[in-house]
Amino acid sequence: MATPVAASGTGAEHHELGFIRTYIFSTDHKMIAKQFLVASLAFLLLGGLLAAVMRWQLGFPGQPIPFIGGLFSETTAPGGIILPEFYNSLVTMHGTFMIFFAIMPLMLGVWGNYLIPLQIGAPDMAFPRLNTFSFWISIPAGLIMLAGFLVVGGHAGAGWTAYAPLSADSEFTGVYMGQILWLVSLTILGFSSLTGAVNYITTIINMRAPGMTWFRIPLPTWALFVTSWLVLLAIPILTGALIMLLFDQTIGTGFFAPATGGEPLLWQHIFWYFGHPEVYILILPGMGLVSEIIANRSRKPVFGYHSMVVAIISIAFLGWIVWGHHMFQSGMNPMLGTSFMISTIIIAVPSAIKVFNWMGTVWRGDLHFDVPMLHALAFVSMFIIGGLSGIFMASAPVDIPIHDTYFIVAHLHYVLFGGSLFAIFAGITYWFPKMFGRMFGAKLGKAHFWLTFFAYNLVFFPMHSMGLKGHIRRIYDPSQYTFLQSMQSLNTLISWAAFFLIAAQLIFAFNFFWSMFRGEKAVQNPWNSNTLEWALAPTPPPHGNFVATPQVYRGPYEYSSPESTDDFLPQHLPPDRVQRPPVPREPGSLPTGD
Amino acid sequence: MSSHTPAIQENMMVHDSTYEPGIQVYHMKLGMWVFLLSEVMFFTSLIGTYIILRFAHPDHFAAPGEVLNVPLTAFNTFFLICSSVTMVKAFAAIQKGDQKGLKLWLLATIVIGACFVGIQAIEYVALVHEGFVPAAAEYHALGRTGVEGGAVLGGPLYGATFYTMTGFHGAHVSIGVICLVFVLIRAMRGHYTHSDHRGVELIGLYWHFVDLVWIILFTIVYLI
Amino acid sequence: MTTETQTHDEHHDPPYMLIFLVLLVVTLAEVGYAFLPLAKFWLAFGLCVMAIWKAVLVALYYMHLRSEPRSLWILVAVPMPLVVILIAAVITEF
Amino acid sequence: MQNWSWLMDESASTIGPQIDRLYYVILVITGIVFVATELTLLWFIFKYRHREGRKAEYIQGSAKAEIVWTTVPAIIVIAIALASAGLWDEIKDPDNVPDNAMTVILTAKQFEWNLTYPGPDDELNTEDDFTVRNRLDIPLDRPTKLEMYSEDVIHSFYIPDFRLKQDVVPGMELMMWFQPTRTGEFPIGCAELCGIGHTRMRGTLTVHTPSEYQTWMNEQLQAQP
Ligand code: HEA
Ligand code: HEA
Ligand code: CUA
Ligand SMILES: [Cu+2]
Repeated sequence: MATPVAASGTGAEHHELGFIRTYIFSTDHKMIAKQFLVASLAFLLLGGLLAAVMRWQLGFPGQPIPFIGGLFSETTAPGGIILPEFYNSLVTMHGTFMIFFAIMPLMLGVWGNYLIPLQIGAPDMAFPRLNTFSFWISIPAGLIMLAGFLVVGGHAGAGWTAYAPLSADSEFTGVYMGQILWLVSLTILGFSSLTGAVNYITTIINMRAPGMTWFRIPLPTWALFVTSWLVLLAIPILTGALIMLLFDQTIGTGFFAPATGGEPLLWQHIFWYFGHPEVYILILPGMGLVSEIIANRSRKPVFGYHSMVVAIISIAFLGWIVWGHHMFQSGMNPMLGTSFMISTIIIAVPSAIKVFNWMGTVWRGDLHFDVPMLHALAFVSMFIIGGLSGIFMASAPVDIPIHDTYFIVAHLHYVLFGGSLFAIFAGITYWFPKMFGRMFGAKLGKAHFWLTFFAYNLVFFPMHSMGLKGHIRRIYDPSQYTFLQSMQSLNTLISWAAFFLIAAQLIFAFNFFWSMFRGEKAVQNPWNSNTLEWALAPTPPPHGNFVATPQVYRGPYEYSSPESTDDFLPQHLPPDRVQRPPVPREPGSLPTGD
Repeated sequence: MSSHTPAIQENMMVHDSTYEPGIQVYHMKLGMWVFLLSEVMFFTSLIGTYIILRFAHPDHFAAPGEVLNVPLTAFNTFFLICSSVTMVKAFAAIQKGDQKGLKLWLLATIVIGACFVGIQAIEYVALVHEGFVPAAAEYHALGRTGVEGGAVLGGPLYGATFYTMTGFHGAHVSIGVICLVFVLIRAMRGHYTHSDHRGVELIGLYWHFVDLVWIILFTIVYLI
Repeated sequence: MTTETQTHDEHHDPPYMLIFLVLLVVTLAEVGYAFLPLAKFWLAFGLCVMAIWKAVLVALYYMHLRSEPRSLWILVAVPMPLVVILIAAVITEF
Repeated sequence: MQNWSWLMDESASTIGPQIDRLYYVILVITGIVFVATELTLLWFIFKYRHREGRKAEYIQGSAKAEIVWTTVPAIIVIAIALASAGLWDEIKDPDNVPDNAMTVILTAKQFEWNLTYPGPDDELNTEDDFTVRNRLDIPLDRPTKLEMYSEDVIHSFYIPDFRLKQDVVPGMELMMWFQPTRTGEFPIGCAELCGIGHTRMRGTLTVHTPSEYQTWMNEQLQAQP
């Protein structure tokens, strides 16, 4: 390394570590990634179960929850019949757990930690101990959030967006402790994300192996780099807002309380100034993973690698100037609304580049439909739906009737489940062999994919239509509205599909653990990949990742290159060791290395 | 590996371009800068709130000097600026390998920094005594209903924003003082040398950043 | 400040004491300026200019940004537009 | 679900058809994009699936293609944005409120809508004002303008059949106006989560013929304490 480097932390430590240092307070980025994986999958499951309870109420309003109904307390669901305040907590906590405790750590905590050092050829993160801190601080945050279910007054029930003044004064909801725990938990969780982001950015900037130029970085790492910037700059905004809201709740500062001059819209502005970058935090790493998987499983270079990078950066930048599209009907200045509308709609352009480049990658490829590839292709097709529904809402006049209806719920699940979660499934099944040394069971994997894909569309596609017809979101009992009663059978159908969907996830859970212990042993590079983590690092990679510092010679997506007889050309393979095809090509027509 | 490589060069096409360095600073320093950028955003949310609320409700805020004690705080600002220069002197000292200078200047920084926090505490106590409180509820409990009435000018938003902003700044200073104490202890153990003094540089960056925030805060909170 | 621009020798300290003096003088100037009988706008404008000047001096000299590589400058510049965007957009609301 | 349709029911306000038209324009555009991209994707998936002896072509990209699929969507979305901006201004511009509009004051609170009518003299803040709860009754021949206030938290006044919705924010005075196009009863909902009773914060909008409206008003005046 040309730069002076801290002696502690960057060099690989090769001595034996005890159980605690290996599995609990490990500083190895790969172990931390696995810890994040297990913790956030647990929260994902919890979020799914909360959705199940919610769907019960929506599909069968007022009927007692079967089987487990008796387990609920008097203040939540006496006799299994859900109370409205409990329903509000369910919606809030479903959104909160899914966004902050499941998808965000799955994207950043898991893939940021696991992939970045391996893909850039570094032995570990720049700050391994900070990394340990990043994981372990998220655990108390999670516990505090869970504790909210037990306190008097119930858990926070103001939605994951916690609009003030509803969230700012217990007088309006009867929830005091729950809301405070919600605020404290997210404040603490912010430190986890923040330290992670500092680590990822420093690592990517300063610790790339020789030859790993910016435009030879694999796209997952590029996406994680840009995402880390979003985290770095968006999370503190949220932290500031949370703290002010906490002061409003506890000592009555009144920032957002109109009674004393505060401004409710200010909360919305600050929240969404964080919130919209946040939704891109939730999808950009997924786009990176999907690019990698599609290129590999099509045995073709990523179509337009450079424009993919440019698109990631422009989505991230545009993401900062569109937050007002969540506030078109909020009473915001309509002129401001117009400018937000225009910037929002323009985001479709870099998104279009991404979508078409994925299709370009598949075009004339040699497609292998392994489990990760299925999920990746599902990601592309579902993101198109979710993105296109975004265009309706981005048009402020059309947003008037559909704002705060199930149309929004449909949109957000298409981008978050169809987008982020499918990308995560793709990532888990793709890197599983690297992480655990065993293949992810393909049969069950495919079964899980197809069941999920169909059930998921059955659950969320009809919601577009319900929203158009005025089905308001966050309502506890749609059957109380006469005009929604005609939709009740559709609601019931959706609920059945949702139960089925959640049950299908058990296949995944089973397969996950079964493959971990019983799966077929993986070879070093089962996907014939070019990137360093597969082509060079052993499976599973040891502490310190690489035996020696890798030297990188070319871009990550040299699949089916005419330069080589193999259909892949690892990044670290010196040019003189490439198996060249017998027929020399005329000079000048040689494709360049990136 | 050469000891000095030119800054980032885009040699994407060459197959064996050897090494593209990152930013030519060590990890901790880069990490500290990156972290400070997030601090910028944190203070943006607090200061931004203040600016916006003040713009929306000018009647809640008083003219400079009417409520806040400008001379006292100007003096305190002087203190903080002094602590910045002592900090930078400490760094300059160790760059030259001057251990004694390092320790003395660090000690001076700690003392001045602690004084800043102390004076801020005195200021808070005095202000609260005058009825300038952070919470609207207490504000009303003091029997002041409107914007004009009572001993203190301004409305509840004034106190709320004031204490939140300056309070978080003060917390940052306090954390800085604690870290400086650790750096001083390490300095006394001879941990830093003229060639490796990263700890001093890092705490210096943080300290100057906190100073920088104060420069902004002092102007927009006390003077505008 | 301009006298400094030419020094390339890394072993020379930046003019720490000079900056210190400037900071003090500008602070005093600010306190004086704040009580001048000027229009509110000009008061705010002048004070902001002075504050930003001081902040920039601290960043450049005390935080040594001046002698850091260009890429670090770019990095540090990233959040600045975002700060302006947030405040400028929201302020039009009220 | 006999008369189920996937699309919106027919609108009942003057603004409704315009919003619907824009909606359908976007639906057609996105529909075409959707069908084209998904079908192409499926076709590629089928055509380029792995078979013995197949080798992927080594294609890095194509600047020409990328320029095309950047500019074409850019033009389309900017057209959508401009069309939307025009309609948005028309809806939101306070100058567009017709002069003969009847002003009604809406005060939202957990969990009810209170509507204060100007009464026979058509002036608010006079003796003959009257207030009703959770129902808005308006004549067919006249536009109505709502002045909207909230007493506690944010609510959102939503009339699906009119394609209208406006958050009601405490501490702010907001406005919304509409002109019905047919008589009938239409549901009103609260679209912003406002607490335990969010679900039951409902109301009914009744559009009367002018004479019926007079009758209704007289009834209300008599019922007032
Ligand atoms: C991963 C998360 C994610 C992503 C990626 C997006 C992407 C987008 N979102 Fe979404 N959004 C959410 C998560 C996300 N959103 C969530 C969680 C909410 C609800 C929050 C709440 O209230 O609880 C929300 C709400 C939301 C709203 C507020 C609605 C309301 O409350 O009234 C709006 C309004 O404009 C919007 C717009 C968009 C747009 C324009 C995009 C664009 O980025 C999409 C761009 C993509 C495409 C357009 C498809 C691909 C392009 C092509 C195939 C090219 C051709 C296309 C054309 C020619 C049109 N979103
Ligand atoms: C990524 C985010 C995410 C995900 C995956 C989901 C998944 C689901 N959501 Fe969620 N939802 C949100 C984010 C998400 N949701 C948000 C942000 C809101 C808005 C909240 C608000 O209004 O404040 C919302 C609101 C929301 C509503 C609207 C409620 C209302 O407005 O009243 C509904 C209603 O049907 C719903 C249903 C569902 C269902 C049935 C699922 C199902 O898909 C669930 C399926 C189950 C799983 C995904 C679990 C899978 C578990 C595993 C795979 C783990 C395996 C375990 C191991 C290996 C250990 N959601
Ligand atoms: Cu009022 Cu919801
Ligand atoms: Cu958004």
